[in-house]
Amino acid sequence: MKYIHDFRIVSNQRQNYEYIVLTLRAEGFELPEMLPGQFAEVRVPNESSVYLRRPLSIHDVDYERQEIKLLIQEVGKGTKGLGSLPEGSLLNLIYPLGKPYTLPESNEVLLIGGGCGVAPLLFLGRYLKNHGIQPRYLIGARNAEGLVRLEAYRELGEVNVTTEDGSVGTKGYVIHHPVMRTETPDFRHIYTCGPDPMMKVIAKYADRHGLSCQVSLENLMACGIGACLCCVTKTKDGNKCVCTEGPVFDSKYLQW
Amino acid sequence: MKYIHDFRIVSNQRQNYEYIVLTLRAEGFELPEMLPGQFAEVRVPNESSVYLRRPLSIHDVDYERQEIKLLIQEVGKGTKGLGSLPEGSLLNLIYPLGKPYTLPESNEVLLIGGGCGVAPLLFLGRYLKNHGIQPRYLIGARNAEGLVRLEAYRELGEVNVTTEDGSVGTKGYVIHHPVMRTETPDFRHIYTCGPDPMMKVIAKYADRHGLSCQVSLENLMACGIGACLCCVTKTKDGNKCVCTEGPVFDSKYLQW
Amino acid sequence: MVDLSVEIGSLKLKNPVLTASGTYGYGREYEDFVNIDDLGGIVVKGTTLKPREGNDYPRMAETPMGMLNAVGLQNVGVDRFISEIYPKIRKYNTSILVNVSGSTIDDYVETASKINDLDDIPGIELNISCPNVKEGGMAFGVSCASAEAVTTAVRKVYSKHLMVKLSPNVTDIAEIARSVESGGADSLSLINTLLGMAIDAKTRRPVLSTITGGLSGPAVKPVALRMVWQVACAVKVPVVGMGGISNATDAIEFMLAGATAIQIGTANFVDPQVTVKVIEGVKNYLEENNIASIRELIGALRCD
Amino acid sequence: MVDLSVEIGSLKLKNPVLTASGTYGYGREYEDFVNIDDLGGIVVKGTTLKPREGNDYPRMAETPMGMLNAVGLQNVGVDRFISEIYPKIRKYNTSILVNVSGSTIDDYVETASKINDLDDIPGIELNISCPNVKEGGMAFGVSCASAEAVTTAVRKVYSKHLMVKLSPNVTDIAEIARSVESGGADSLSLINTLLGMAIDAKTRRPVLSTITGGLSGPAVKPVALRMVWQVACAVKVPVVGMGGISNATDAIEFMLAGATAIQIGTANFVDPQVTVKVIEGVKNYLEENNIASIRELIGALRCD
Ligand SMILES: Cc1cc2nc3c(=O)[nH]c(=O)nc-3n(C[C@H](O)[C@H](O)[C@H](O)COP(=O)(O)OP(=O)(O)OC[C@H]3O[C@@H](n4cnc5c(N)ncnc54)[C@H](O)[C@@H]3O)c2cc1C
Ligand SMILES: Cc1cc2nc3c(=O)[nH]c(=O)nc-3n(C[C@H](O)[C@H](O)[C@H](O)COP(=O)(O)OP(=O)(O)OC[C@H]3O[C@@H](n4cnc5c(N)ncnc54)[C@H](O)[C@@H]3O)c2cc1C
Ligand SMILES: Cc1cc2nc3c(=O)[nH]c(=O)nc-3n(C[C@H](O)[C@H](O)[C@H](O)COP(=O)(O)O)c2cc1C
Ligand SMILES: Cc1cc2nc3c(=O)[nH]c(=O)nc-3n(C[C@H](O)[C@H](O)[C@H](O)COP(=O)(O)O)c2cc1C
Ligand code: FES
Ligand code: FES
Repeated sequence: MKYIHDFRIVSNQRQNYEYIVLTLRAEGFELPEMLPGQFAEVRVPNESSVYLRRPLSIHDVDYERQEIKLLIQEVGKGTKGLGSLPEGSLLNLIYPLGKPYTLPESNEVLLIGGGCGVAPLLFLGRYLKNHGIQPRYLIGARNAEGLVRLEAYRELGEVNVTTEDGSVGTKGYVIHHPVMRTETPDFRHIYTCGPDPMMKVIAKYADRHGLSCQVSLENLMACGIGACLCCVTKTKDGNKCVCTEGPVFDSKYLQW
Repeated sequence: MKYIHDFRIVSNQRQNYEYIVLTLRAEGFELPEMLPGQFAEVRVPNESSVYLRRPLSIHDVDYERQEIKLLIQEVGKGTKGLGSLPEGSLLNLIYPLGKPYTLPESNEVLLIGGGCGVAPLLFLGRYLKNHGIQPRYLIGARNAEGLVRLEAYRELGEVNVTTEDGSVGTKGYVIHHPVMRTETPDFRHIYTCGPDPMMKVIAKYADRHGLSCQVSLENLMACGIGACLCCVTKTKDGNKCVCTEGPVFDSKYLQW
Repeated sequence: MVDLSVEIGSLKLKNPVLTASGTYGYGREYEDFVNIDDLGGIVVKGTTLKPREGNDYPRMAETPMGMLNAVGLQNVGVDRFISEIYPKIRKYNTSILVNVSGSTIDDYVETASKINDLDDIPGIELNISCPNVKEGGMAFGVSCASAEAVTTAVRKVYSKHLMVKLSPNVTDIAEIARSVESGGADSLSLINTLLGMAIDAKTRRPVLSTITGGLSGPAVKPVALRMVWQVACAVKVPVVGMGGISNATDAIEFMLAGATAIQIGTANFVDPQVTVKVIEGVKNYLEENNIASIRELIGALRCD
Repeated sequence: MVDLSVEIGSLKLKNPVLTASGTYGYGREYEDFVNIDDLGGIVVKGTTLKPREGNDYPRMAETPMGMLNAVGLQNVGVDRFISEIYPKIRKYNTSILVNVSGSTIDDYVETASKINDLDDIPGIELNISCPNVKEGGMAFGVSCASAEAVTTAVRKVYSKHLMVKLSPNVTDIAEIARSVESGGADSLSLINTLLGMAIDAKTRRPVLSTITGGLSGPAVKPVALRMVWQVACAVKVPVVGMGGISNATDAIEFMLAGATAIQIGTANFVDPQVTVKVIEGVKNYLEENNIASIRELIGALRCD
């Protein structure tokens, strides 16, 4: 079941020059069940020439406080509009959308995030932990400042980082990190979200080592609910909508 | 000389269910000379599908505090957008535009406003007073609640009112007020702004009694500076732009 | 109680609000948000004789108050529509029209005749105006002769309500409309998307895989309204208007311009409940203006 | 220093940013906001043989991210342009083009030949695409034969730069472009406004006195960009692009699509300084991307 609800923005916290976290509270309705990897289609209020909704992952869920969080990278008009919203105002969401990440068959997992792709991995880590699986993170960014919300991820498990300029952690991309440079990886399941080129390299790595790999795509979307057919990706069964058949796919199923 | 400036909104005061007053402060620049009847083209920030600027009269000017006021009736998207602006934000104006009301040849004046047409008459009253002319007002509205800022007008001179429902003052339209029902009016000059039908009746009245009559038109405008030719009214010399040849016209010059 | 029902020729609708093809899937995509039975009707996805994979990704670009799409008629084909989808949607208590597309006249004819047999499909919308497929579609819609030819051919095999959807990418839409009317159309719908383009200045590439695509949304409304008015003045058959309709006022404007019913497309993406809000808003407008039946609005524009 | 200069045939511009006819008056209206000499050029108001009063009020309607206008070529006529206006604007150190309109070929020819004598007017823009006057204008622009005929006739009497402005209200703009090129145009500019309409649901009347009007502004940008791309692919003469340009990115997109220069129209109403901001923005783009000359952008769209 999908819902359309107005949430109250209870906080809008700037993380760095381009990331913000919105905390949204359910008022007058109950949060439905959501799963990690699912997303919301968010209506940007009051922004001229932002016409369509913007898809954003569920970054975190707190059923007790009836709150969800969105982690947003300001890349264009829509996300900047969201970044400038005052606390107390309302935000309209269609959610929860898409197919979630699924539980692994065994316990050794690595969650790899790049850029705003880290967003769904916090909720995923919490979910895994609740199911007795210890999440381990590998997070890549351009530089130290680009690494956001690390404390939150660290609360859930070990966090390894890479930065392109080497200012923190291993210098380079996530695939240059020691955990991925061994021929005998100590994890069996990869969950990843980030730029396509990064995920493609990771998917190849997973293939080579016989690991399962769930990737979450960020295709351009108009409706988010399977009605417009704009968000397709090539799969073994032809074009499939990322918004309904994904955003999470088994990397082996994709032909990207 | 016309200017384009960002003003600081120092207050946004609601008058009633559909009128607000914005007080705008010049920061980092000096207010130029403005005259009553002139207007500004105001850019509505952040409102989707409000594309063009909106023309609004200079309601009041305070050179000492470097502030101007706009009195705004919320009739559509643009004016409602202005009504919801938070104090402290910026507002972009092109101003001062158009030809102002001019001083009368003798001292007996009546300023007649209807609806949002009362806006320019406050500044006009102050201007007349500064020139030793005592303004007298006749203001019409639908009902008591529709009469806004009366205290401000009363500070300048006598205020007569009419309401369509008779809840305050004379029942009916401005032309039904006793000051206009006599065959020997005790004023020689009419200044008016309001709906065209009201002003046409007033202009006829002025004609009949040999009074001078300056009307301020509120035609639809795109540019406000004489470039688009969208705002024309018919005059003795053919179509003339209200934004540059007006908005104030001698009623005898118009062929409306 | 105001009367919202309208008749598009033989097609009786409980209200004039339909959904536009390609923007509402098969209706089921919106079931969580709307009671589909409340709608005047739904026009399902563009359906072709053979299944189509559609165009490559990227297929969309946002534009000022609108969007470009280049879906390219991805659909399962008419046979799987009949065997898999029709059984699931025929239960809706609303009028379901199938949008029929093709590359050749034979394609159109064969697809239409298969749909003719479906009891719960009271009509088709012949899409002679899709700008997003190379081999045809729009080509039929941009010349009077071909527009009339495809209409005539389908008319021969299709006995129920035949609506023909016109392309706005033409010099004189009234002329095309008259040809399609002569070809035997029961009604005309318009507009399909305007051919447009988007470029990414950063990569210096077209945004869409197909370079050009179809523009829809509020941006096109003034053009759509003008064309509906021109066509309604030019033909006797009923006209169904669309293009940027996002609220009840928009819908009323199209009806005043001469539309008997309207379709809502892109606005569904922004607000999946827009259709029922429009129905509600139109009802309020009639009540406030003391108009007993929505049919009084059709073509009621005062131009004196 | 990056090089912003471009050449539209014989016309040398210091930068590719011109202002669009009918939106910039005679330049003087913007003198308080912009140093006119900073512009690549200005295209002054549509000028006709005889003075014109234009259409009745109301002449405009706002639409989603755009506007409709129905000014109807109000202007003082070419003689008063020459005697009263030209002396005041010839001093500008920028290229001044006169937009020439007419109802008959003779009108166009006579007006153009009068302007041919003005030393400080290096070119005209032949407006065969105005949708707002009944007796002609657009009619010339919507058929290949008449578009070519008026171009050929004016070419005979006009020896300087002859730019012809195309109508977007056609089925195949590339075809019209080729005809006008054959007729002897030195360059093509596009697009003029799209024919549209607005209705006031409250009064149930058209908003414009002329019922229909011309749509401009960001809403039309995707259509304009597509047409510029199509025309630039179809002809050898330079193309000047316009339609909704509001910032430097828009301008760059039009140049990538094949425009040698661009015009800014409606956006001037929203921000009277938009022209100089676009010039500045384009300069920054070149610097950031290490491009020495703006001419490298013309038609540089990568479609592989
Ligand atoms: C399922 C899903 C989940 C997502 N989750 C998050 C999230 O949790 N946090 C987050 O910050 N972002 C997320 N994104 C990406 C986010 O939707 C886009 O960044 C956003 O829509 C951009 O809107 P804008 O108006 O700011 O940018 P625009 O002004 O629309 O575009 C700015 C630039 O970004 C590019 N761009 C826009 N959208 C995308 C996209 N979807 N993929 C790649 N490039 C794009 C444009 O081409 C353009 O170059 C997600 C996307 C999807 C599909
Ligand atoms: C020189 C001048 C001075 C003005 N001064 C003031 C002022 O001081 N205070 C004030 O409140 N208003 C003033 N107005 C009117 C004001 O500009 C309009 O009310 C405003 O532009 C409406 O914008 P909107 O987006 O709210 O309404 P829209 O959504 O654009 O329109 C709402 C409704 O109002 C009608 N409308 C819009 N603009 C006008 C107009 N100019 N004349 C008549 N009907 C219109 C529309 O047709 C529509 O029916 C002035 C107008 C002019 C030309
Ligand atoms: C994503 C998308 C897909 C579309 N697919 C079709 C289609 O398959 N067949 C068709 O006739 N029209 C199709 N259209 C056009 C719409 O039905 C409609 O004519 C157009 O979008 C204008 O209406 P709107 O502005 O309300 O969206 C599509 C439009 C969009 C946005
Ligand atoms: C108010 C107005 C008046 C116009 N007058 C003319 C004109 O006289 N001659 C002409 O060729 N184009 C005229 N145009 C069209 C513009 O020059 C331009 O082609 C069109 O507006 C598209 O560009 P834009 O979206 O940047 O405005 C006019 C446009 C507007 C908005
Ligand atoms: S975004 Fe519309 S189908 Fe996926
Ligand atoms: S509003 Fe543009 S000329 Fe008056």
